[in-house]
Amino acid sequence: MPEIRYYEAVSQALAEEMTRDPRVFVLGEDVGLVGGTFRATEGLMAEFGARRVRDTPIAEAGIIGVAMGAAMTGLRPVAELMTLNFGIVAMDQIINHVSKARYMFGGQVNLPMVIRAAAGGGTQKGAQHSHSIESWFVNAPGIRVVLPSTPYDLKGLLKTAIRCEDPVLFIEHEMLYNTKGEVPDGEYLLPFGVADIKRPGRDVTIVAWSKMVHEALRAAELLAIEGIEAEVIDPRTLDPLDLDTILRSVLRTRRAVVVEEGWRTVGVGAEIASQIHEALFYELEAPVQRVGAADVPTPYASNLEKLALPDAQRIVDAVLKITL
Amino acid sequence: MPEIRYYEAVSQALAEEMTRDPRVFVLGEDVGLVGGTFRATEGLMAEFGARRVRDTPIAEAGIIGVAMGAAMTGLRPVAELMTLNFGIVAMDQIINHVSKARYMFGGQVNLPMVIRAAAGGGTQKGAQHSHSIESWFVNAPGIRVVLPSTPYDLKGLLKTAIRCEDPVLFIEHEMLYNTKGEVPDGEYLLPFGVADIKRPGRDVTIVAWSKMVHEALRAAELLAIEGIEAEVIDPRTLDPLDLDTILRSVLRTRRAVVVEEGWRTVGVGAEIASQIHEALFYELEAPVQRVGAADVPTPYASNLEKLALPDAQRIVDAVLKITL
Amino acid sequence: MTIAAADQITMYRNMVLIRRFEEGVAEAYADGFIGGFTHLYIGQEAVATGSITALNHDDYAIGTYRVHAHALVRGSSARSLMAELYGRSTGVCKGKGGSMHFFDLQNYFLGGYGIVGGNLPIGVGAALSMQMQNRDAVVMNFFGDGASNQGVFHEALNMAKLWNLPVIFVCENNFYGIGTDVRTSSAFNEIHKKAQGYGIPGHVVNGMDVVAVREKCEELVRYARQGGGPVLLEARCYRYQGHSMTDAGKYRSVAEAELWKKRDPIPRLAKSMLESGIVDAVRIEAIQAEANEIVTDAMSFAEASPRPAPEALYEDLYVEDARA
Amino acid sequence: MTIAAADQITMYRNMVLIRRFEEGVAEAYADGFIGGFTHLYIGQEAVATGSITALNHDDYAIGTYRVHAHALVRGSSARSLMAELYGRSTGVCKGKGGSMHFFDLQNYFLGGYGIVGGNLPIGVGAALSMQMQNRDAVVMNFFGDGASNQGVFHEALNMAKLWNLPVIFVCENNFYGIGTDVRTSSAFNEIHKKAQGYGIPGHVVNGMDVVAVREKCEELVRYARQGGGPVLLEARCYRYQGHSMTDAGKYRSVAEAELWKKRDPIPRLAKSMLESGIVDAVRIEAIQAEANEIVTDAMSFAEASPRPAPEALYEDLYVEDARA
Ligand SMILES: Cc1ncc(C[n+]2csc(CCOP(=O)(O)OP(=O)(O)O)c2C)c(N)n1
Ligand SMILES: Cc1ncc(C[n+]2csc(CCOP(=O)(O)OP(=O)(O)O)c2C)c(N)n1
Ligand SMILES: [Mg+2]
Ligand SMILES: [Mg+2]
Repeated sequence: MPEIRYYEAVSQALAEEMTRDPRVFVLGEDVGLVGGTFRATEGLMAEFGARRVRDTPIAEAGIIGVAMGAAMTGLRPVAELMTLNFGIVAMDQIINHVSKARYMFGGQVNLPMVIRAAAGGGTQKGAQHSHSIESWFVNAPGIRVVLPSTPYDLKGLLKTAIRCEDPVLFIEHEMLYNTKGEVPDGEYLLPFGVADIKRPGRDVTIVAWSKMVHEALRAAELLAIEGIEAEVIDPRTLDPLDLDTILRSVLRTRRAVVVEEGWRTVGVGAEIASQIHEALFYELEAPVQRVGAADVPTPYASNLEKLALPDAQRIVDAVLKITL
Repeated sequence: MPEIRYYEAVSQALAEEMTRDPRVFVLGEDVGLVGGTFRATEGLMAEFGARRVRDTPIAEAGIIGVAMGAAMTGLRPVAELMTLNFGIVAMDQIINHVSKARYMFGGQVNLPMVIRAAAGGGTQKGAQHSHSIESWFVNAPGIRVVLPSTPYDLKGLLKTAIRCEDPVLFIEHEMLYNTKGEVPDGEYLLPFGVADIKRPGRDVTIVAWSKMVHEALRAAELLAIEGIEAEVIDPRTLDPLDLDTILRSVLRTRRAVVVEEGWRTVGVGAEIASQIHEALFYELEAPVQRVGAADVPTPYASNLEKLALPDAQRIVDAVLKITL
Repeated sequence: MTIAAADQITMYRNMVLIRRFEEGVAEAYADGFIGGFTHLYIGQEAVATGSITALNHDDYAIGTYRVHAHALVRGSSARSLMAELYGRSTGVCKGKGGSMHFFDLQNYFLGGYGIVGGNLPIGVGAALSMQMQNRDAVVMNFFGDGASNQGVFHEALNMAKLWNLPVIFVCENNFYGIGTDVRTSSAFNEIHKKAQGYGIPGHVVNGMDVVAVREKCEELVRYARQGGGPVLLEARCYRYQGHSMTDAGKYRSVAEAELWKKRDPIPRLAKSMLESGIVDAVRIEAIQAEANEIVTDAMSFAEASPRPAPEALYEDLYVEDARA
Repeated sequence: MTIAAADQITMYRNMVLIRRFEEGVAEAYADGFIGGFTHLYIGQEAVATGSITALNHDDYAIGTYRVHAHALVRGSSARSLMAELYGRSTGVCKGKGGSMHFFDLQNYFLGGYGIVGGNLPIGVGAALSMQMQNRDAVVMNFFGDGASNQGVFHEALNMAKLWNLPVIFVCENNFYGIGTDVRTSSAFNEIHKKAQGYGIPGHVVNGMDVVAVREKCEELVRYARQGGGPVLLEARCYRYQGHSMTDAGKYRSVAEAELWKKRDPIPRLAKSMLESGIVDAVRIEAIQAEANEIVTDAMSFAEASPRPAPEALYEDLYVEDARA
């Protein structure tokens, strides 16, 4: 299988879906002429023209509202927020409009739209540009939340998102754009709500998504040296969440650690840990551990940022707490 | 002690603090001439004038930004969002500006500002007007989160909020504005980070805040009939959270239920339940139960809304699950 | 007078029906059949009537939380709307939306939205959709004087003009945003002139004269449909009732209200039609009787209709097959 | 020529220092001493210099993420700024802010903000604060051409005019928002005219001519200080570098860039000062040498400075005694 980069998986998925379905179009800041701040829409304007690859003003609330109006009237927009940090400006349009419309209108209308956004920290972008806030969108019902960790997952999930009749928030990690991975030549789709076991193991279950999957895999290698075999589960979509796969794994390992890059307090990890405790309280050998970012705005200084964000070592420590 | 209403506790606290400190001022939509949609600022404009009780355009992001600029330069604004539903429009100013400024500027500046907002459902206000989204603000560090359940707590906590050197999100429940409670004549302050045991009990610990405190108390009465004595703890502030009081109680009761009006998935309940599991896993008789809203936008129809939002009966059921 | 006799009669029918409908709503609200926030349109009938009747059936209209009239003129049945207000399964949104969230795709009504200004970019998106699909439909995008101060107003107008979209922005200037006078909320309070800042032609019309509104809107709809791009119309009008059922409207003087009531659009049109011999007194009475019957029937239909089934709570959130 | 010789020399010093500072930053970034998003100001020196030197020491300035120059002209030491960029504890924000978040209260610089448009309402709030405290200070509020399409721009200008606040809005129109040409982003792309929509006087100046900028700003500052209310100045300029260190700027033609570089503000001022005999060639060289020394010293100071201590991670978030 050919190896491609994470950002290339985005443009491949977009190009394939735009070719297949004339209703699909892309809009956002610098998605056209520039080809995307992270090169994710490179070449699309040349191939599909400025109408279907539309550069917009810097007006995120407007961008999301426009996408919603288009989705309600026959098109299938893919709106790019450049980064999720800027999606906070559009929070009202996403949560109070896009996520609620179908339900509050009694199911009369579908909103087949995708909101793509880069997220995450780790490269000293500072307090305002390092958010991992998937927890807010998982909290609010009405929008699917997808966080691919590899080029393969990204392409298959993005194509599914574009064909999905419901709104999807598709969160890409800024530090993964240049990572490479094998992707089959032919077309393929990956389902929502199906977790992927990125590494099998019998001693402890590590649940992680997006960039943290790679930290978890690194941690698993370190643990293997200690003779601890960790199973790494990547839910890939947090809404819907494949709880079954997680619970089946924990039922075997009887120990679990949930890892996220976002703030630990009221993170998605708290939800998954609670679900595990509720379902398997009497089977667990120890309480589920949570690893997440320090509860402070992300500091700029490289040494402080490293302390703020979770990494393989922090995951190892959490695992050792419940395995020794 | 005289009885006053919850909304009167707001105006009393504001009037006292505005009299005490000329730097305190109020701004927001219809806070002046109208005296507040929920009567919470009634009489203030007459007493303090239109400069210190300022009616604003309908522009929440602008209102919060203006308050922040004033707070950084010598004033102590109390900005009213009318309801927290509209605060979502100002999410970027609250989370990316107000909550981050002090930290990212290296502690050079304090932001002594209060953001008051009504929240909650229960009166058929429909999908866009019934939010309980304190979880987002507890997730994001940098802003205190206060949710008073009684006129007494409200007055004492609001005065503390106004004197606090850090930004405070002060969430009032729409259905509590007309509830009455005893409030001492003289001045008093209530500290942040100190939970209040609203009802002592030995068999199970119920953690609830805002309107849910009253549902929990009702549930406790129903349970008492069954011979189950529930302890009802109201943290009153979710940031800072008084975990000690909660853990001390659970250490005695060995059973806990966390109740919130917001969506159950990734709610604050998930955080508190996780903290209890992590601290007292081996002392617990059963997994901590979570009661929250159904994971759907709040429906308008009264019978559906009743099904969507938690109530005393749902709390009783949760308690019985772990006590029988 | 360029409006055909038949059209004038239709408009009269609509205005009388709106007035009766809203009176019925007030009654039902007082009797406890209707809950939540309910915003009446009495006094503004000429605006929705004169503007929406200038549209083709497959043109779109989108509005705010004050849209009972707009849905009626679009063609939604009084039964389906009243049942919605009663929170019944026979409602236009199955009882899930309520007063603020009417929506009727069959009649090309893209809904009512409760967040001030929130509908504006959505309407622009629908117009973009018409342009991209080469459909010659236009979008009528309603908002209030207060909404013109929200950020999304700015973003929506800019995008509409940038992309030369077929949108008619209709500002229903009733001079108040709840209790806030337009002079208190807009630095530039001649709202039609705000359009200049975007290079969009702005017009103003007497919103108490349905024929004038209709004539102006036919002109503007033609202009937008022929590719002229967006236009903005400020219709000056007055709401006789409080902002919502719970607002006494004390902030407005009796004299001011009386002055406007003298300009009531309904008798005004009746008078001119009688004078020009388009109708006789008998016909006028017949139309009023007809409206009475429609509303009485709608109210008994609503009262007799079943409430949504409990299962409805979780229906309509996502399109089923979205789960993989 | 109304600008005193001494002031011209000061401005020349500032511009040369800014240019050298930014060149030093580019070097240090290439050498890996600086990370994150770093936006250079080369080419735009005349704007920050001509405008900020027209302020009194206790007037406020507030800006965007492109504010190295603004902080320097306000009086922050090159050492404290370079150390901030190096992420050291001796930085102006203790290394926690980084390039986008300079802040220096002692020099009345209210900070750099990374969310486009985010600073605008905050600056308006500072101006409201000056007015309410009867201080005669003004606020200079910087933003870019792209930012003028954000919703908060609209909200901020409206409030500034409504309340007649002493704000000078300075738009640094460099004709691009990242790769998006102002014609692609603004329907109405003569930005100074956007002020008309709020009844605010709009001015335009050649942003490559520091003397012209200074003269215009002295006039506007006087106007605002004397109670004239808000004003907007569009300064037309050009950034020579890419949008940030990671942007090659391919979207702009070489010819365009060359044209602008011919208008470079630094040689332009040198020439006019030499002609008018304000300085001689020796002095010019001395100033450049001085700037070199300052920047070289700042870089070695920064490199020699310690990184923040690990404890700093949790410091500066809240004022301690806030926890009651
Ligand atoms: C973003 C937002 N802020 C505040 C409110 C509360 N609110 C509801 S209607 C309204 C007044 C709107 O006035 P206007 O736009 O003139 O419309 P009108 O009610 O006069 O028809 C306000 C402030 C809201 N619904 N949304
Ligand atoms: C709300 C928001 N959207 C998008 C971005 C990403 N972004 C950073 S700078 C920029 C361009 C801003 O252009 P302009 O206002 O002209 O300022 P300039 O960079 O030219 O100085 C964009 C889109 C952001 N930081 N904030
Ligand atoms: Mg109005
Ligand atoms: Mg620019």
